[in-house]
Parts: sequence; structure tokens; C-alpha cells
Amino acid sequence: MSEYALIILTTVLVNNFVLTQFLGLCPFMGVSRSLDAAIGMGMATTFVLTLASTLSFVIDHWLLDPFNLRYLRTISFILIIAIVVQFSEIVIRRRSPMLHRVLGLYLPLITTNCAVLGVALLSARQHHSLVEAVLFGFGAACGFTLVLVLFSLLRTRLSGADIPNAFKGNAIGLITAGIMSLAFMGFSGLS
Amino acid sequence: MANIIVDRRAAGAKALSTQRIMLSVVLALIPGIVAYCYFISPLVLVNALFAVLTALLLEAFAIRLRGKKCMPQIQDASIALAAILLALAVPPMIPLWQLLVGVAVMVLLGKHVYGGLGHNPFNPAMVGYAAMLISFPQSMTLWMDPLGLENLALVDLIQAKLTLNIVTSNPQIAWDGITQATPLEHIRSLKAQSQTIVLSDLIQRTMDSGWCWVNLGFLLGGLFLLFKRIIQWHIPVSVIAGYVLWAGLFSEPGLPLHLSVFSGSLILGAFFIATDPVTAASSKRGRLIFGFGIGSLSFVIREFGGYPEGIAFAVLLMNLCVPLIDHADRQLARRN
Amino acid sequence: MLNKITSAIGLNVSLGRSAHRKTAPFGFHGGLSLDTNKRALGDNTELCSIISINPPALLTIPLINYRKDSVAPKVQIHEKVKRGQALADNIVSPVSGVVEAIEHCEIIHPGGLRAPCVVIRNDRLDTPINTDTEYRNNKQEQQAVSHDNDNAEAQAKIAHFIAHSTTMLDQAALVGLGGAGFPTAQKLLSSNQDLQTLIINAAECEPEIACDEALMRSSSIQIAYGISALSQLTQCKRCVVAIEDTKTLAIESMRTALDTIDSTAELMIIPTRYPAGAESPLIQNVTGQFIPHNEKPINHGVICINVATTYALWQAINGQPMDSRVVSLGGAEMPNPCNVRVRFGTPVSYVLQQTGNAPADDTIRIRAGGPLSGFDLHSTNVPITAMTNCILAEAALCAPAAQPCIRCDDCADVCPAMLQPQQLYWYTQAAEHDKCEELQLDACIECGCCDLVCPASIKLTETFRFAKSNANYIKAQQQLADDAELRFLDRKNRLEQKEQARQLAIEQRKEKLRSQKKPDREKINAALNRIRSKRHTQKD
Amino acid sequence: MSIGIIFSLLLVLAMLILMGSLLSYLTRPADNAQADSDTLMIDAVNAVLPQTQCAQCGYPGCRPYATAIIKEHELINRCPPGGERTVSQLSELLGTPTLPIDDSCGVEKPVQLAIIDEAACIGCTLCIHACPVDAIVGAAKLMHTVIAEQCTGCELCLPPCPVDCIDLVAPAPTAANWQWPQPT
Repeated sequence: MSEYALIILTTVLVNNFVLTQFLGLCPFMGVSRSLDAAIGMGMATTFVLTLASTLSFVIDHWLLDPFNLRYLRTISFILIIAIVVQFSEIVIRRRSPMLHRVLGLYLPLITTNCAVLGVALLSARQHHSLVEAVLFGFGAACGFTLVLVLFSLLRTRLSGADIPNAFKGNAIGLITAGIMSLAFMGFSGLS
Repeated sequence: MANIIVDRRAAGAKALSTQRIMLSVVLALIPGIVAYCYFISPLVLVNALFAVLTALLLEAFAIRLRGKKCMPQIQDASIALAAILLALAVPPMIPLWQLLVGVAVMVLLGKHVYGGLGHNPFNPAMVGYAAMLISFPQSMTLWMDPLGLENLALVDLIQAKLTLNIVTSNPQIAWDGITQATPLEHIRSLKAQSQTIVLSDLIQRTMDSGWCWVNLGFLLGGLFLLFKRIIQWHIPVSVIAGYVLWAGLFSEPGLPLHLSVFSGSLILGAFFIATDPVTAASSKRGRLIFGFGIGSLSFVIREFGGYPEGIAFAVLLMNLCVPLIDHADRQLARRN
Repeated sequence: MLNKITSAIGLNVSLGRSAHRKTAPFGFHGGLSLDTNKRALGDNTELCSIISINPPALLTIPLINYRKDSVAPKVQIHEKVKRGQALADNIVSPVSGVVEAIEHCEIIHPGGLRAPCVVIRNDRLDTPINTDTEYRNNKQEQQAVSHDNDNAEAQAKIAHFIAHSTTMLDQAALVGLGGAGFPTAQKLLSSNQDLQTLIINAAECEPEIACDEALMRSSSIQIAYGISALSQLTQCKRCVVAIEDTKTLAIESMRTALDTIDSTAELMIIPTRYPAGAESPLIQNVTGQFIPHNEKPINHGVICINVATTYALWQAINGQPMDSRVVSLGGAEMPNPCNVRVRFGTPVSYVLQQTGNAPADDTIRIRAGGPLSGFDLHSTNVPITAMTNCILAEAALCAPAAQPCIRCDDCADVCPAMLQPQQLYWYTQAAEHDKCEELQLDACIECGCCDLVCPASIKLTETFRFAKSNANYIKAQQQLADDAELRFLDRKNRLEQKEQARQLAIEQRKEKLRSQKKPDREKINAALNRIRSKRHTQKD
Repeated sequence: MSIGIIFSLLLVLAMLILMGSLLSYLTRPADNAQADSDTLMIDAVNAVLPQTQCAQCGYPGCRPYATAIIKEHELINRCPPGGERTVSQLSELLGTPTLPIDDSCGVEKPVQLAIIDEAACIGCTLCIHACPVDAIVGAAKLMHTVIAEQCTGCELCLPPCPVDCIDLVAPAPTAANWQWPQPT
């Protein structure tokens, strides 16, 4: 049981997908303008990632390995992620049109989010068991959501700061993200 | 005539000004600095002076760049305080050019890119320290052997400091003899070689090493600040409580608690670094959570992490959570 | 819930920089202990320190109510008025004379605004409106103290007042003298349901202001009678007179007065801490209830009446409507500070001359209200009203330049409304009105405590006053915009209906024409033939 | 080996097509979903606009402009009376970046009210018809006047007036709507 907790801990804190492995930066910068957009995006990504990493494990384990079609991995993972994202977009458009409009372009963008594909490929390469793959996906998504929510709250606070014009907008966002990853370096080497 | 609404003088206002706050914090640092110079190395004064001067210069440059008058902003001495804290956190033998990089990151990236005093979300001193820790890992862990001072002339030391690369500059100085690992690193290296830790030898090493006295000096300064109501008790107490709670649960059996508390820079962090009002949480409850987070994170990083000193990363991580803490606290306050 | 736990273990009581202690009996959050330096009381020993001056030749009485909306005058120009005659609803004439003009004059206002005023030329006869009252000036007031002592006659007057309270209150034009100017009659008559506590607010907490204390020292008997009249009128279960503990002389004279008429009112000594006199901290101090800012204390069974208003009530019971008040003259640059009873409408410059306090040169700023809640006057030729409790003379002062806020949270420690001033300041600077509203900016009572403790000397109170008035202005604009849209839609519908009606009318006319064509065919031919035949006959 | 590959490819494709069509059938959006969310957004945008109905944005009133913003993705900076505050609110609402006011529509200036110089008014009722919010009262050949509270300062009554007796003036602050100055 403890090494499951360890998997979650490492994916959320130690090698956090956004701040240590620098994956999934475009939604990280794009959606962090307001808190509820960030929470909405976090939820959507968690839903997509967990489902996608489970399905990709199933496909990889029972379909690609027996017929040693491992070279088809990337294509099939992309297909699975696309389907899951399309499914979640339809659900969100139906459930809350406001959130759908706020997320706007970034919802379909999850398909091309490198963190999502990265999770599927990494867990396949590290030969995780089913439970480990699910936890790995879920942990990565939680790490992404945590950092995204913190970053959006930080940016709402910075919106009132007297930032020089040259740095307004995404420039100060990137600097702040840089310092955030500096802070997360503290976790590196956590045994 | 200016339509003055609140006439502070007539109402007998007794407010401290920002400048007096910062200067009294610098005053409170003096006992710690004296112990540091006596027990570990007087080079810290060189570092501190150098850091303060370059920090003030860089700040004047940054403010001039923003097109504002720089005198009033420099007067509030907030950057001088941060520079001194940085100089105290880095090892005394650090080459000056590396300290300059740290100060530049601190002033420009930590403070003025966000718009000056009051707008920066991260503690500037810790941003500078973390940047130095990651870019110069090797020279950031070279600590002086507290008692190995006599057999070296001061001039050699300063000459070694000014050179570009610290290790190969002066072969006849046996570096190992000079740079004695801090007690924490000592424990870690012993554990790495899985030697049994002889407790008595360890305690002896720490007690006679200067660290204990340095930390006592900082504690004295911290209590002075508390007494003068410059800082409130919420952050220091919760930082130490956070650290002690986890240390009691997870640290080596038999290792006396006060040993780990009084080694390294936990006291400096708790009383001087974490209580920087600009980057700390703003409400009472928020500060307790903020302090507890710093304490526990610095223990986790120190015990399991890759770096000997966790206070810098702990402060940065909790600065990151301050907007969340304030947001949650406001929702809670609004509800009842 | 968490708030209760944290306050239980003393967290909410801030041990912050403003050195104050938990106050008895309940206390309130925040506040500051300031040195009160009440210069107007002189050397703090003699009892009667209220000077009275005779009214000027011309009095200008502003026609505005406590919400600063103008009210319609009930008198015409060149009409003779008696002292006490109603000029507008809840406004009476302080002197007898002739109404010289009804025009816009400058009033006591931070923006130096002009408002409609009634200008009365004083004929110095002071003929009262109801003949049986004889106005006693202050000197006679003192000699009359023994006369008023006999309780029976006073109780008879009170009983008579209780019987006809509505008419007498209507004529008395009573207005709260604590600074808000809320019509007292409205407050008293609307408290018909069971009233738990009636608080007589004698906690004059702001430095320099000493008019209530002077009044309590000189005429505590009249105040005691006023209090018993109030408690009988409102049938309150508990009546509390709250006085700050530094007002020793006032406490003694009030205690003896209450004892002599053996009234049931309690004398509660509350610790001196600004702003203990404000309504919400006072109620927290006395009854421990925290009343949210948007609710009226009456709905929670509490009423606060200022002690000067109580004295004015007793005068009204004796047939004298409220037409004057005690004003403290204080401040570092006031030559001889004193308390002076001034009739409404008297210009500030006249009061200063009469009391020998004319400003030496124009660098001295004359200020209406206290050092914390007042503002500087643009000119001294402005009339004193019920809301002016103090006039200060201070040297010109350049406020220190504001430095950036370091989020030290001292202002939140001292805020009596338990707000977050540094967060409100941050949102006001970023002009985020909805966030300000979310943090209940309109609960701010503009007491000025946060300004005093701010280490970066930021003008917080000014910023919040600007933000509140701005937010109200935007809300008013929004309301006007919604009405404009409704009118726009009505107009569009009206035009469309007119258009449809016109189309309909055209259709009907076409329809009628088309239906007439067929049967008229023979008539037309017959007419044509007739014309042709006539033409033939003319040709032959 | 090659048959295995072809077979597995076909299998994967069949499965994915089946799953895709099933899922999309299950979650097909209700037909008026799109319409609902639009009217919802149009009302939200319309609530932000200052309702001066001045048509400076090129649309006959605020609601048409709001519909254009949502349906035809019209730019959000065509409302000078609303000024920067309206643009920032719209950008926050729709998530689009803030743009400076488009000066082809007019320039942002403080609120002004129309005042009719009663002496010069000949009672031609042209301005009454022009006023989008019925803020002008008067009858043919009788003096007209503007109701101060109801005028939104849209300046539509200025062009039609033959004797040009209407001018714009800043509203005098009364004690009730006076605003404290912002400290520097």
C-alpha cells in the first residue's frame, strides 16, 4: 500500500508534471487567468487523464503487447485521448454552458496537452501494473490541478500589482512559474 | 489647502514607520551576527557589507529604470534587510561574484519585476538563495570549520574569496580541513555510509561547534522583536511547532530534538525570514497555517530531500500557497 | 464556528501593536487607546464650562436632511417667523425674524458644496412660537437647577409628554446630535415592538470633542429627566448610560442626578478606547450583540440615543424645540478652546470671533468634526448644523508621502468593523468594485483607526471614502441605466405598435376599396352616359 | 505476421468506431442547447453595457450590440460611453484580451447631460422623436425640456434640432451624489 502512496506523492510533488518535467505548459499559462476557469480545467484534465491512462494501459497491455505492436503505442494513445476529450467536451457543454464558454478553446486543447500523452507513454514505458497506471495518471492530474489553482490565485493577486508595462500579462506569469519551479526543486531527490 | 481627512498628529498616532520596522529587525540580527563572526567566521561581515551595497545600488538602478524617484524607496531599508538575511544564509566562503548573482536575482527578479515593495509574492532573499543553491551547489555547501580558524591568515581567506573558482585557487589550503560539514550534513553522510551514529560524539560536535551559539543569538534577537511587537508570535511559534512535531515523529530515534532545532538556520528562518509581512499570509489564522507549513516542509526537505537546508524552499513553497490561504480565510471570515 | 473557537482561545483578541486589553464587560474587536487631550474642557476642574453667545444678524439654515437630500421649505420669502416655527419638516427656525432669502449657499461639506438654505434676518426679539415657554439662556439654566429638582412637577411634565408624544416630537424637530443627524422622532416612534435595551451614548471617544461631557457636567439633572422620559416612552426593559472611564467629573454629576430622581437607568463605565462611541462598537460593548452593518439596531431590540439629544428632548418637553447645540472649539492652534452653545445657522467665522478665536493667519486650517472623522473647511463662512459637534484649528500639515503597503495586517487588528483594510486597499487600487463589495466595504464606519497604525502612512480612510462613494455612484448609474433600457424598450414597442396599427389601417382601406368596385359598375356607366348626353345637348 | 497486423488494425478500428458512435449518440446535445447559452450570454453582456442606446457602436441600441458581440464575435471596444470599465468587464466575462477604445466610434468622456435653452426652443418635437429613452418632454409648438435624471447623454438629440438650442453640460454634483476625491 505504501508504494501506491509513494507513486502519488512523487507524481504530485517530486517530479510534478508542470513544474519539474515542464509538460502541459500551454493550458497552464492560458487558463490561469481566473480561478474558476483553473478549477474547471483542473477537473476536466483530471477526468480525461485518469480515464485515458486506464484505457491506454488496457489497450497497451491486452492489444499491443500480445501482437507486439508496441510501435503503434503513440497513435492509439492519441486516439484514446481524443475520444475521451471529445466525450468530456460534450458533457461539459451540456452540463454547464458557462464553464464551456470560459474554458473555450482550451477544452479540446487537452488532446494536444503533452502532459496527458506524456503520462500514458511514461506509464507504459515503466511497465506499471493497472493500479499503478491509474494512480500515476491520477497523481499527475492532481499535481497539474494543484499547481494550476495556486498559479491562478497568484495571478489574480498580481493583477493588482504595479508591474512594469514590459512585464505585464504572460511575461510576469512565466517569471512567476519559473520561481515556482525553483521552489519545487526543493523536493528533488526526495527518496 | 490639502483636504486632510485623518490628522495623524492631532490624534497622537504612535504608528511605527516601515523604516523603523526594518531597522529594528536589522538591530535584532546583531546578536546572531556577533555570535556568527566569533564562532564561525568574520567573513560574514564582508559578505553582508558587499550584499547590502550591491543591493542598494541595484535597487536604485531598478527604480531609476521605472522612472520614479529612488530616494524614498531606498530609505525604507527593506532591501538592505533582505541582503543581510541572504548574506547570513550563504556560507561565508562563498566567492563574491556568486553572491553578486544571488543579490541581483533577489533585487531584480524577486522584488522589482513585481513592482517594488509590497507587490512581490515571493520572499526576495529566499528567491536569491534558492537561485544560488541551484546554480552553485558545490560552493554553497562549503561551510567553515568553526574552530579551524587559527591556522589560516585572514588575508588568504579573503584572497580565496575573490578568485573565480574556489577549489583550485589555493592548493596549499587543505579545503577539507577548513570546510567542516554542518551537523546536518554530517548526520546525512554518516547515514549514507550506514555507519552507526555515535550520539555522544555527535552532540559533542554540535555543542562545541558555533552553530548552537549562533542560533541562540538569533533567538535572542527574535524574542526582542516579539517583545517590541515588531513581529507577532503567530509565525515563529507555528514554524518551530511544525518542525518539532514532524521531527519528533520521523527523525532518528534518540537524536535530541533541541539539537536539530538549534542547528542549521531554522531559528533564523522562523523569526526573520518567514515573518516578512509582505510575503506572509495576512490574517492570524492564515499565519498559523503558513508557519506550520514552513516548519513541516523544512523538516521534510531536510530529512528526506536532497538539500541540507530546507528553510529556503519551504518559505518559497508556502509563499506560493499564501494567495490560497488568504482566499480561503476570506471565504471563512465572510461566512460567520 | 471556527471564529468562536479561535476567539475562545484568545486568538481574535489581537495582541498586536495597538497595546490594548480585552475590555469589560464585553468589549469590541480592534480600536485604539489614544490620548484624548480634550482642550475644550480647559483645566478640567470647574463644572459649568459652556459659554453661550447671542445669535448673529443673519442665519442661514440648510434645507437638507441626514441623507443630504434637499427638503421642501414651508415658508416664503419676506415671511415673518417666530422662534421654533417649522421652516421645513424636522427643521425649525432658531430665531424670530424675517425670511430674507431661500437660495443656494455654501454648507459644511468636504467638497465645499452649495445647498438650498433659508436665510433669516434676526429681529433679536426671540418671540417663541408657543407662548407659554420662556427661553432661559445658560445662566438662568443654572439657577433653575434647584427649581427643577422637585420630582413631582417633572414627572407630571413627562406624563403629559408621553400622552401627546407624537405631536410634541413632531414640533420638537429632534435630530441625533451624535454626528449622524438621524431624526430621533422616527427612531423612537418606530420602536413599538418590545425594546430590550436603550443605550444613552455618552462615550465621546474621539480626541478633542468634549461637548457631551461639558453638557453632562453642567445640566445632568435635565439629562436624567430626559432619560426617564425616554425609558417611559419606549418601555425599554433596560436603560444603560455608557460613559468612558476618563470622564470622572461627568460620571459623578450623572450618578448624583440619577440618584436624586431615583431613576432605574444603569450607569455603565466603559474603558476609554476609540471608537467606543460609534454605534456598532458601543452596542457590542454594552450588550455583546454584533449587529451587521446593513441591519438597523432597532430590529435587534437596541436603540442608541446621544446624551445631548436626551437633553434636547427634555428642552422639547419644556416646550423648546431643538434649535441649538453645544460645539467644542479645540485644536492646537485655537487661542482659547471652550465649549459654546450655538444656534443652528450661525456661521463658523461668527462663532470664532465671538469666542475670541479668530484665526491669526490663513495658514491655520479650520476643521469641522474631530481630528479622525472630520474634514478641513474650504471657507469659514458656513453655517453650523446639528451634525457639527466640534470645530478645530490646526496648523497646516503636509501628510507624509504614502509608501507601498507591506501587508503587515496591523490595520485589520484595529478595525472595529472586523474588515481587511489592506485587502480592500489592494482591490480599490486595482478598481475591482465587486471584490470590494464582497469584502463588505460598506461596513466601514470611516473611523480612521487604520490610518493611524499604518507604518507606510497610506491614506486608507480617504481611499475607502472614495471607494464607497464611487461604488454608490456606480450603483446609482447602473439603476439609471436599467431604467433607461426599460424606457427604450417601451418606446420601441410603442413605435412598433403604431407601425402595425398604420399597416392595419392601410390594409383595411384597401380591402374596402376592393369590395366596393363590383356593384358600382352600373352607376358609373349611367353617370358617364348622363355626361355624354349633356355634352350633346350643349353642342346642338 | 502480416495477417495478424491487419487483423489487429481492423479490430482496433472497429472497436473505436463503435465506441465513438455509441458515446456521441449517448451524449448528443439538446437541440436548443446552443440557443440557450447564447441568450444567457447576451443578457450578461447587455447587463454590463451602460444602456445609453447612443448607437455610437454602430448598432441601434445596446442589446443589438450585445447580440453582435456574442453571435458575430463583434469587438468589445466599440462602446465609448462605457469606456475602459466596460471593456475590462467584457474581457473578464468573455475571456478575450482587453483592447483600447476604438476611436472611430467616438472618444470616452465624462457623463454629460443635454440641456435645452428653453428661450430658443421653437417646439418642433424633432428631438422628442430622436431621444431613444423618452427623456425630453414637450408638445408641438410648446416649449420642450430635458428630464435631467433620465437623460443618458447619448447626444442623438443634437443633430435634428433646427435651431441648435440643445447643449451638453456636466451634471452639477448635488450633496447626495458627490464623490470623495481619490487620494494621490
